[in-house]
Amino acid sequence: MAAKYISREKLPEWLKALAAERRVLVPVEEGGSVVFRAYDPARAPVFGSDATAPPKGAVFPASQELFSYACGKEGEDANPTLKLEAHTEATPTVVFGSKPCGARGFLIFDRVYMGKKYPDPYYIAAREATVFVTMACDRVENTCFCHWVGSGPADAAGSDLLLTPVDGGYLVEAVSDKGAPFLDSPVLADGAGKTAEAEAVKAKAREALGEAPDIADAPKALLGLFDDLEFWRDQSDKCVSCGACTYLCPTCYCFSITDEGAGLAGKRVRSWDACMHFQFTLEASGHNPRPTKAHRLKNRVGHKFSYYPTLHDGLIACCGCGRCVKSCPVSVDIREIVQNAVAKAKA
Amino acid sequence: MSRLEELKTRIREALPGLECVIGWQQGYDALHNTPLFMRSDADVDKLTWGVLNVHNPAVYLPTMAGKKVGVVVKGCDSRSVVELLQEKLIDRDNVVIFAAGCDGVVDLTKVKAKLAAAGVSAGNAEKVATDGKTVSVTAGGQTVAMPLAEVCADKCLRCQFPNAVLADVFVGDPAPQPTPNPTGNADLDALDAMSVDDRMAFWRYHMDRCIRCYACRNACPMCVCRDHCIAQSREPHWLSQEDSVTEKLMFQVVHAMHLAGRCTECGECQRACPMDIPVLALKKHLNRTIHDLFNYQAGVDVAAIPPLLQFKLEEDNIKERGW
Amino acid sequence: MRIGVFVCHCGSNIEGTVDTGIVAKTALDFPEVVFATDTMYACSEPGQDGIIQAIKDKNLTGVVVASCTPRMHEPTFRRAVERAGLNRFMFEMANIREHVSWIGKDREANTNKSVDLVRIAVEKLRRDAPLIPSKFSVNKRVMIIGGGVAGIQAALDCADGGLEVVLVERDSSIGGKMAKLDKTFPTVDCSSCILGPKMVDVAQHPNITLHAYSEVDAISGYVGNFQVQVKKKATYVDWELCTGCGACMEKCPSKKNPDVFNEKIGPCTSINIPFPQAIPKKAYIDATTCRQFVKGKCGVCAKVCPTGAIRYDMTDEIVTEDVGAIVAATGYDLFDISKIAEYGGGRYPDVITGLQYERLLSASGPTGGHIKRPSDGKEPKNIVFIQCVGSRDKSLDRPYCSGFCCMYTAKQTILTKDHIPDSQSYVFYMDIRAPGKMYDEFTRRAMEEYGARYIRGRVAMVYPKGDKLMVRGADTLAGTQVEIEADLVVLAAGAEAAKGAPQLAEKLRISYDKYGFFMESHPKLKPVETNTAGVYLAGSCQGPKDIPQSVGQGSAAAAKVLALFSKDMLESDPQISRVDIKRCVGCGKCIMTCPFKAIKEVEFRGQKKAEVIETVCQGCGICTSTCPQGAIQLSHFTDNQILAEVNALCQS
Amino acid sequence: MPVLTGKELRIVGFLCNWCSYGGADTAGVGRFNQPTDLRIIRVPCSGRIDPLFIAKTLIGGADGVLVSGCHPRDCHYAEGNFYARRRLEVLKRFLPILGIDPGRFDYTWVSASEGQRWQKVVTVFTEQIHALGPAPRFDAVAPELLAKIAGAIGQGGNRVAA
Repeated sequence: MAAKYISREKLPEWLKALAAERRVLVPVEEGGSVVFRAYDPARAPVFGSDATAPPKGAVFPASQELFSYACGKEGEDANPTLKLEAHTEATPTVVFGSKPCGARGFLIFDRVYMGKKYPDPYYIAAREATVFVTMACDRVENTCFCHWVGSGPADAAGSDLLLTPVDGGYLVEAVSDKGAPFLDSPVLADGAGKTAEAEAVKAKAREALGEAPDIADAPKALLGLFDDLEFWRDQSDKCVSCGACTYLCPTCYCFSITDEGAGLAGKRVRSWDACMHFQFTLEASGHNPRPTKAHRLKNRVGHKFSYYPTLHDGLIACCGCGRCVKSCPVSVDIREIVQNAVAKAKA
Repeated sequence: MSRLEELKTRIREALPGLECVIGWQQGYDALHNTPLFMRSDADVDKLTWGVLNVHNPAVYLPTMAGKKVGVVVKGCDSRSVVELLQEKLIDRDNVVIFAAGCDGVVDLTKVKAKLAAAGVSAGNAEKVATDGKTVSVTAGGQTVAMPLAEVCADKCLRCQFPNAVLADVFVGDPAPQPTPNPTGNADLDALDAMSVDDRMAFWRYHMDRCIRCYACRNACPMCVCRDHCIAQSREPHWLSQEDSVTEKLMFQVVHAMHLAGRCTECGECQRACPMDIPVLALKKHLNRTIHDLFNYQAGVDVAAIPPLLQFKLEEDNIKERGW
Repeated sequence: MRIGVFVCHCGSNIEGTVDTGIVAKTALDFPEVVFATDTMYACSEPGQDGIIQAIKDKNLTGVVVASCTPRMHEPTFRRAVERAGLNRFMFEMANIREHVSWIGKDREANTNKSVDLVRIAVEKLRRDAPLIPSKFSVNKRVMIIGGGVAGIQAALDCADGGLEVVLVERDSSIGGKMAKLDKTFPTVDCSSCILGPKMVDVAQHPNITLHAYSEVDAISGYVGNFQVQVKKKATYVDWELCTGCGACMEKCPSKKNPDVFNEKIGPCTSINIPFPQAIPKKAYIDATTCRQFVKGKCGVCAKVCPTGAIRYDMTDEIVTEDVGAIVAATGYDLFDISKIAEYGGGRYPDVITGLQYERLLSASGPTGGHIKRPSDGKEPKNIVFIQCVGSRDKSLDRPYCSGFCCMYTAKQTILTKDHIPDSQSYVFYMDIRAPGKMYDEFTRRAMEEYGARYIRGRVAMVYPKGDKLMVRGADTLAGTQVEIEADLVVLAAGAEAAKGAPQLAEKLRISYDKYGFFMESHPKLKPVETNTAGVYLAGSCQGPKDIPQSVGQGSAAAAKVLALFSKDMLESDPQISRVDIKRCVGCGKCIMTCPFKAIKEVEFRGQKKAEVIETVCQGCGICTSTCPQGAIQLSHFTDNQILAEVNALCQS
Repeated sequence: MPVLTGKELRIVGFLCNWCSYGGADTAGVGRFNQPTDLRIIRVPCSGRIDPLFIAKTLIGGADGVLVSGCHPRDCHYAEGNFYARRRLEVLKRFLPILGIDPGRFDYTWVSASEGQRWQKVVTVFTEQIHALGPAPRFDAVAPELLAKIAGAIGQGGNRVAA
């Protein structure tokens, strides 16, 4: 399909048109952070650098009411009637202006929640209702490592439309069937003349990342270090066990479920969970199979670079966005840990 | 010998008797230092001392209880150590405190803003140079020089203790006492100037983006409940896991109230926040209250009792309202 | 859970302004409520039977009664649900009478509010757990602290009841203030004649161990099992050998020391037996005046003592006494009259306290029972008594009435007339407080038969004029100023808490008021109990009292101890704090703030943890609000219960 | 039907069992008329009242919170109200920085015999809350106010513009 072009000046018009029909989430600045919020013409989106928080919540909200319940009571009847109402409906949404890594994260989700074995209706509904209009990176940061995990600054995997910054505006390409109809928008101009420039931008960004180290042995290396607690102690010494890395990770999909009741009514809530928290594996007995942060960090790195890829055709459960590195209060660097593991296995 | 070299020497001497010594080293790029756990002489070589040592290493001490460890501290960090000792959360015999005079550390948020204003992305930092007065950051081939006073942490602007209040090994000359700079309190001043309703809107605005990662809590050296925090328990069940502003704000109230009279204003809660939420203002406000009411400041006296764990029969500054 | 709700009409007390039928019907909509009804009088026998029947018929596992205040009938209903086979803690009350029906007439608002109160009671009950008291044994020994008349009475009653008694007295002899009195009102019988036999009984009773010249140093433990460290102060005389012969006192060269027993109006020797009837009648040396100690040489008493009892090298000794109950009977001290400069107390030797006057009246006193004024030994003719010196005076922070001064002043005017028939007594008073049996008649007799002149008004000042004292004051009844030329001025100094009372209270873990008097558990219904189980009060340590009241309290406290000890095992109140050992981080903040020392640090698998001492915990919950991670929870008032109540009120 | 719409506001009381709850009883026994808004939660001691209960209640939607305990030195547990006094005072001074009017929370001391004082306290406090009106809620801040605050905070300025 032919590529289109939109100038920076026209962008608000397109966003307004999109927002007229569905929820449009764009990155905006909020108190020094960049977060995805519903498009408001009065608030200029921030497309330059990657958002502080990825658009994970668009499909997988930080907390989500799975269903609500209400007990009816009839006099002295000890067995009240129970009314359940599930909330699987999803809001049609366009996530506009995420970096490719943010959208790519959902590929890792999809294999878990859209598999045959345990399809997750909530996720599926939201995923299907969401279109990702991503923006290829024209520059990279010290924390970027998408090229380590088989991705890149213009990775279209997981996206529906891909925008590439070019002089004066963006080249707009449809990169999925879901994205194609959006090219019909009258706001978009023909982009044929801009494709070469766009390719150059992509190439330049890719080049800026440099060479990725060879981490092909990571799955085996990490598994081999499973019982090497001293190694994990050294890697995790500085970790403070917060959930910043997991909650900001576009690929972390773990959740917890709690019931919140008040009187005769209540709801079941699914909320993000973080494997870095002590409570993640805390059992009712008080026993915890991952009692220390070393155990937990081992799991996080191991899961992303070993256990998950082993189960899922080698797909690394990491999109290389670098948020876990950048937002970590103590700069724990997952790249360093993976490399240390590979090196240790070699030695 | 520079402070750093002397520190390294003294740490190397002490290391054989210690599980480890906690300090700082350069992190993933020139702008980011990261905590360092020194267990060997090679580790000690990595130690840094300077404006990028933003973290408070005292946070690790309670988790290492029972082991004899060393910790390198700035003046502010030492107050956390004092507070931990005071609350018997660590054992004096099990901690060796290494310190040197501190000339201040940067607030990376301010540095990033300066860089952004110069059209430079902090994400491309290549080199950082300091001369005590100026911080020069080179990123993307460009060098931006910024006065330390303009990019240092707020706490440094109001620093009372540039030299550790408690140290076993203090190297070099003590740092001079900086002149307090009122802009170090700009956050609280701004809140003070708001109406009550505006403050509610302020917190509603900021807490909305909280991701409940609890970095504020886990980076706090005084948050010793850690794994047993009431924010994540059902018994007791103070908070639900819902992503609502009230739950998120309530946690900040929990954190602040649990710190009342214990907080040394090290600022780690706010520094750690990946979403840049100005949560320190709440603790600053409480500290001011604690000071007004009880003429007390945390983290300066190992023998003191936190004011909310004691009382006076007649309180000097609490007046009951009339009806 | 299967909850039953019973909404009481209380006749028309509640039903008058609350639609109890609607409250009951609405309660049926609350979670886990399977039965709800309104009832005429829930507390009556049929009412209680109705609850018991419903528990059985409906298989209820928890009960809410909405009626009066739980401070009234909670125990009643708890017993009722217990009779029906439930744990008595599976019960909650909603106070819809005192807090609803009696304070407003808006039936709609009251009904609505009652529903809310039932709602929170249900939410709390849903989170209640059965609590089971544990049993522990009782050490049937009792310690009485203070050997005044109240303590003596308590000691004798306990001892007669078969208990082992340990009596601790700060001074070298028991007897307290009463031993210093000449006569007692309103019967005017000799104080030492009626007290003496009781003191002798104490000395001779096989069940009583007396530690005189001793003080309580530290107290640990709990009801049934206290450990008390008693400091036996050095007397420098071996009391095993001392026979009380008094030879040492005769020869002691240091004779001019103020005699504390005589309220410092007479001298005494450094080695001293305070008064002839002292129990134990043993000598002790005041090391602050004794030449052997002050100058390092003397040794006269050691030379003259026929039994060789003098021990200059004696030191304080700590003995530990294990007891099951403690009675505090530490009495009172007198207001320092020198604090009122205008009366001249402390400046003019002939301005004295009423107790000093008692010593002047007493045959065993420094003047041998002849009234001689301190300055020149002359017999006074005009004697002015000033009432309420350090009592009923807000400006001195002594707003309370000392109670017994009106009466002893009346007695002293009568005795004065008896001693010096041509004397004239004047009494400046505010009001006459004479509410006891035969008391008012007694004061009238002082005025009418003995001619004491009572002047209602305050004295402005006392000043010397020659060898007289001019007393200038107001006669508010006559509306005039009066000035009286007095030979002696007797101040009715008010009663104050005994010195060291607050410190002792802290050791006993009992409360005391701002004046230092110990707090009883309830001012009307628990006058001799304290809020620390196993600690009782007798006499003026609780507040100023006269002799009959003190004796009555001594007996009352003894009765309480005997009742406590009538069981071999005690049950602890299970409504106490409990530690979730998994959550506890061992920071010890609960230990710091517990007012009862009821939490101790223990080692558990190498980690520090808090542990509640069940029998000591009083259930205040300070620990629960202190523990940041909620690891210590007060049963029946857990965080989750209070949060559930809050949520029920906020979310509904 | 929690509070009567238009008539009552949501006022929650935390009272110690021994003094203030008894004082409220005494007020009832004396038939001292009081506004009906207040709902009392009984706790053993004012020292049991974690200030966080009050914060939770106010953030949770109550319009006012009243705490009452024994007068200083009269605590049934000797020291509970002394701790409470410090903690409650700290909380009271903390509330305004959160955006909660400090007038929505008060604490006081009422003994079991002070029925009249209790009546006065409840009446004055209820009037005070009615004067303040229904409490604004964090989860319902007016969009205009939010926009005003967002504007005042401005852009963080630490990102490189596109």
